[in-house]
Amino acid sequence: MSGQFRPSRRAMLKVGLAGAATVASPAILRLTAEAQTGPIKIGMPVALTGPLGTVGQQTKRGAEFWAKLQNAKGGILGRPIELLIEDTAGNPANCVRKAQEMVERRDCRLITGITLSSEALAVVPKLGEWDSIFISGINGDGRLTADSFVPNFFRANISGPMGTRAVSLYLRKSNMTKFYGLGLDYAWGHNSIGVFEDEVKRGKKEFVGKIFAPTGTKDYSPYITKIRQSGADAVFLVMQGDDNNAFLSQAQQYRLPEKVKLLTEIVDLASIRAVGDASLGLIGSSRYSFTYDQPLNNEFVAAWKKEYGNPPDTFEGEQWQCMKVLEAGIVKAGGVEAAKLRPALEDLEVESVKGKVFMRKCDHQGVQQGFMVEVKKKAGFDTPVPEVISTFPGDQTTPPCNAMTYKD
Amino acid sequence: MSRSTRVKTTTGMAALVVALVVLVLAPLGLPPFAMTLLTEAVILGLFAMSLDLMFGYTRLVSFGHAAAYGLGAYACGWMLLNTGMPLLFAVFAAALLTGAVGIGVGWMCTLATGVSFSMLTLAFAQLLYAISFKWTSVTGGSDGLAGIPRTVGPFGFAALSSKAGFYYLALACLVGGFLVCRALVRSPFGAVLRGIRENEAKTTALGYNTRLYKIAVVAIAYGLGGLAGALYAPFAGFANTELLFWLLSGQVLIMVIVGGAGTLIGPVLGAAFFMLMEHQLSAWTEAWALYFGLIFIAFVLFAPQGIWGLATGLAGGRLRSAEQRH
Amino acid sequence: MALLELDGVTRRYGALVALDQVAMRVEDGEVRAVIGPNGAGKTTLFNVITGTVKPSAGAIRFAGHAIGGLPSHEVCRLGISRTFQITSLFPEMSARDNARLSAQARHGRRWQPFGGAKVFAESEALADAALQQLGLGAIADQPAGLLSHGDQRLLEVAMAMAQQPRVLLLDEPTQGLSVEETAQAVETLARFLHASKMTVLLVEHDMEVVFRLAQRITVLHRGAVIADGTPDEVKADARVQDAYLGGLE
Amino acid sequence: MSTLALLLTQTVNALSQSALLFFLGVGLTLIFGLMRIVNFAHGALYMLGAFVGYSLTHWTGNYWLALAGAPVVVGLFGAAFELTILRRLYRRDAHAFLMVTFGLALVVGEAVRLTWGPDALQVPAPPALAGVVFMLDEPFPVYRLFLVATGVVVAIAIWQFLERARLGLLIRATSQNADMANALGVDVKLIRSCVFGIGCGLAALGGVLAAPLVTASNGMAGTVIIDAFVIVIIGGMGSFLGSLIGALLIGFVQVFGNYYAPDFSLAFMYLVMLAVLVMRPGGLLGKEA
Repeated sequence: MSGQFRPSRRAMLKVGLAGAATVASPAILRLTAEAQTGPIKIGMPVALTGPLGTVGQQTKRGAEFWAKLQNAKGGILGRPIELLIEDTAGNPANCVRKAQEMVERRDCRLITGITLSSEALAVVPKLGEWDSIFISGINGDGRLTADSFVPNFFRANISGPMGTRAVSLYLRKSNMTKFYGLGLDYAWGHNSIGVFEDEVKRGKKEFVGKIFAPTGTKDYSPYITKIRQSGADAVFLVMQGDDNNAFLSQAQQYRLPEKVKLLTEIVDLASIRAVGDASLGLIGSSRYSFTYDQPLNNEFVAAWKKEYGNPPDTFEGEQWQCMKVLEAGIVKAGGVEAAKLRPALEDLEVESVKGKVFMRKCDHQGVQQGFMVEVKKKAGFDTPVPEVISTFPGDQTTPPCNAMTYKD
Repeated sequence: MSRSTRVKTTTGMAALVVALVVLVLAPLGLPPFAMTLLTEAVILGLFAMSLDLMFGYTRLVSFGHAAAYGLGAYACGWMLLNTGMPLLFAVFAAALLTGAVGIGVGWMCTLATGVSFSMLTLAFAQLLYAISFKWTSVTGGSDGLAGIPRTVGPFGFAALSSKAGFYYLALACLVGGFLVCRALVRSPFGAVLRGIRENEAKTTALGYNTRLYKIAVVAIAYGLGGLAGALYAPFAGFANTELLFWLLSGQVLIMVIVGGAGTLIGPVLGAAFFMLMEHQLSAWTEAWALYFGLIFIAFVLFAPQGIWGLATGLAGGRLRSAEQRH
Repeated sequence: MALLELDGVTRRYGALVALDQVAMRVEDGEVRAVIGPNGAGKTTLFNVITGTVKPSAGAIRFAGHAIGGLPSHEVCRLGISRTFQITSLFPEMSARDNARLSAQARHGRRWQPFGGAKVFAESEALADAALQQLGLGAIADQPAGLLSHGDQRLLEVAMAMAQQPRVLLLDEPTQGLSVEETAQAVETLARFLHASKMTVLLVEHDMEVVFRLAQRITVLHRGAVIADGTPDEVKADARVQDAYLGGLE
Repeated sequence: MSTLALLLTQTVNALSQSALLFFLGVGLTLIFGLMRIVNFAHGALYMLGAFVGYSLTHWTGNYWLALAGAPVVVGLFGAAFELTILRRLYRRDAHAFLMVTFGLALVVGEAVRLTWGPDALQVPAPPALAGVVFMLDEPFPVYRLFLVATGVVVAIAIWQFLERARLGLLIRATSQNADMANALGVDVKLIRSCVFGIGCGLAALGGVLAAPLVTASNGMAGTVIIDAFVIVIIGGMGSFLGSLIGALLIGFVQVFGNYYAPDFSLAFMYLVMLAVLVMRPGGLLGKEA
């Protein structure tokens, strides 16, 4: 990771408390002059370790693969791309500090790849002061394009409400009538379960109960029992990481899927690998899957396999799409300064691995297709894979501007 | 007082004054991000110093000191977001509130001693954590409070909202906190705390109501820890549940031990060391936690008195060799 | 009126009666020894007087105050100071700081959270005086934990004395000392007691020490007082001999 | 589902959770009883157990070998750590242990991530235990019954070991008074290495047994370390029986609490601990602290 910065960073450390101030100042001047012509710096304060380390590692690879290919083509606007990737361990305090360092010390005005919603929400209010653009590749929290929206924020990925919406649109066509909701006990879980409950009721079906589990829950049997008792046809899950794996494993051990269909807001390859056959039959919205049959995706998956040996994972694809949107924006703007890049990204349309992505101006949400997948066994793969069973056009899955709920 | 201790004290004072001058002049020369780091180090330093009163001077090992930091941060953040109170007022009000809560916590936790005391402090901190998670209307739940402003207020304290101004506010709190703590540990009250640290049963037998002293020191440590938290909220612009989590409680204990418990200055250095190490190591390698862990183990084995012990050991060594030359 | 007066003091631990209707009067200026075989309740008696243990029944009066059941720090502040059977000091503090902390306990400023050398002047004077009285002036600056065992025992007495108590409770002051150390310590104590006219309640195993220091002796056996008198009276008491011999069987 | 079936299945389930908690708690309490060390690395060693179990399952293709092997591997690692590092610290302040075990937790956690990668790994229950039994017509996983049985067997084994075996007697004697034991010719150093190793091995046993329920993941350590502390404190630090009672109490409180009042699930455990400590500051079976 960017070895050329080590000397001055070490100097920093020495300066830190001793106050030998002058050492670092010339570096700052030099960096500012470079901003117009030097490499395009993209800052990524990512949770590479900690509970969501898996997700952060995927975003990192997605961005790195893009930067590698792009630099092989001569960068953007003739300027090489430099990724500044640092670990936040999923702690908002670290994330803000790292982002601030990227902005203040390394004169980087582009941020992406932040992992947790709580990290993103802590960074967003500072974007104006920093004169920086933050383009989200994976953050699902609906608030980022609603209550907490700021002009320098863009979202290239599918948000939580959009994923939930795809599930509920799919369910309108199904003959299941009674639903239960199980979400992780934090903002994302509450928001998505809220949207789902609302959708179910508007679809004239029955919502029989919901429950929220704290992250780090080890035993899901009380919840599994409640779901079974509710008599629901299906349970909608808003879970991820270790919690998702624990729930899916234990649900299978209790034979829950034989009685109750499992639906999920997000189908993730890492989870499928971790729980194996316990994921079979899971139906859910997909943020990204290598199985999408889109021309650009087939090309991307082939290139990825050549590089890494495996097909790309959920957040690798999501982050890749984000980088492609960013790339188009920079080319259109002719630079990375917020004042130029913001209007360039607004109403930008990009052809991507998921089809067309349209960055609408009103709340900077990327309008894109919603995919429903089912986890199945497939010849040639050791673990089950998600297969697309339905798609919904972006104008149906994207909420009204600056909103998190739907009207129809 | 022997000659060499007097020499040592004078050198110590001189070193402190030099350090203070350097810290006061720092904003003139340091680039913006160095100021950001320095401000955070100062705030964390105050936090670690507050724990040192309990841990280093009274041997009250708290596993839940994050409660003070998080409570101060949430209280200050809430006031700044919802009441339009000026920054200074919100910061000190939050510190006072935390200190008041500290009286209750102290009363409860001092029912037990030893490891049970530690676990009660942990229980209390985790309950606050649970509350911060669940009381969404006030705390913002898992998202926390974001976009906390540095409201200037009517009395022309506008300078405080700037980068350097806020740094001076934090530095003033640290220096003020240090002077308060130093006076405290050198006072009759402090002598009793040391008594409790070395032999609580004897202290009671001498006629001290040790439990009241312990409650008092918990409340003071909470107040100062709350002050640090109250500074952090407007510094970082957010307050969230991580600030109340047990991991931070563990980390601040380590800061105190790495710096040198029972020295006040040591924990401040320990906090700066911890924060800068984590920041830099994680920039260089993903496996930073591995090196971090090894550093702690090395400290225990090779520098049992912590950073302060190393520093004073070096200074003492120079003094001794200087004396030998004379 | 006696300075310290116990009346029907009883302490039960479940079925075990550690103190059984103990009555005794200690006059001002008297040096009183409490003796008895192991398990006679001597240390329990001290614990009950000093408030470490609450009496199950009975009354304790000290200089007109009813002190039975008061918390120990309050008892101490009324003017009863004690030493422990097992040395209990602040090992990392200097001998002077040990005594100073002790003196400070009776000081109005013991809660004062600021002020350095000046506020300590008064306590320090008391501490130094007490150290001198017990012949510890020369080692005042040494950490208590590094003193010889004999000096540590004397330091405990000095700490108690620094509080200027009206009654001093000494729990086996020569416990754990060698014969030589004991002889030295006893001489120092005897000189000091003679000079200070202090009221003392002394628990001691070593009869030589008891006869050297005490003017009157109370004998406890199985929690009850079985004899009370001058050393000669006690020596002659048949029940005492029985209790001690019985205890040896 | 009838109320009876609900109570029955949840009770058995609570017992299975208590068993897992007990493996963690009893190791922690043995170590504390003997060495006065609060082992912050206990959660990391539990996680290490799960990952070692994963690898052993894959190499040997046999879950039972993994179940037996992982505790041994981790136990030896623990004993080695005691021999090389902790041994130098017994004369030092308690906070030396606090920091050194905190450091160990970081090192083990990161070593696991570097060795096995950041993703969670599947450790399926062996085929013989993968099915369900019907309890009053409700399906119940056989694996959880197996956990209950293992818990009972291990608890009895440890109890008998401490009561009957020579090493157990020596451990109890050394816990009560190390100096006296030393004077009587007990090799206290060896006892300490053994106990630290046994404690770590028990944590690893918990990790392997938990892996089929929660997968082997990097996040495992953080979620159990506090539970383990709470159990040991509720039961009384250093008390074997106390850790058993603490594990049962917390197991039942978590399972029934999460069923009947899921909104308070974050707080239950701490409220129980506060209540116990306010009434008995040394824990249920601890000495008055």
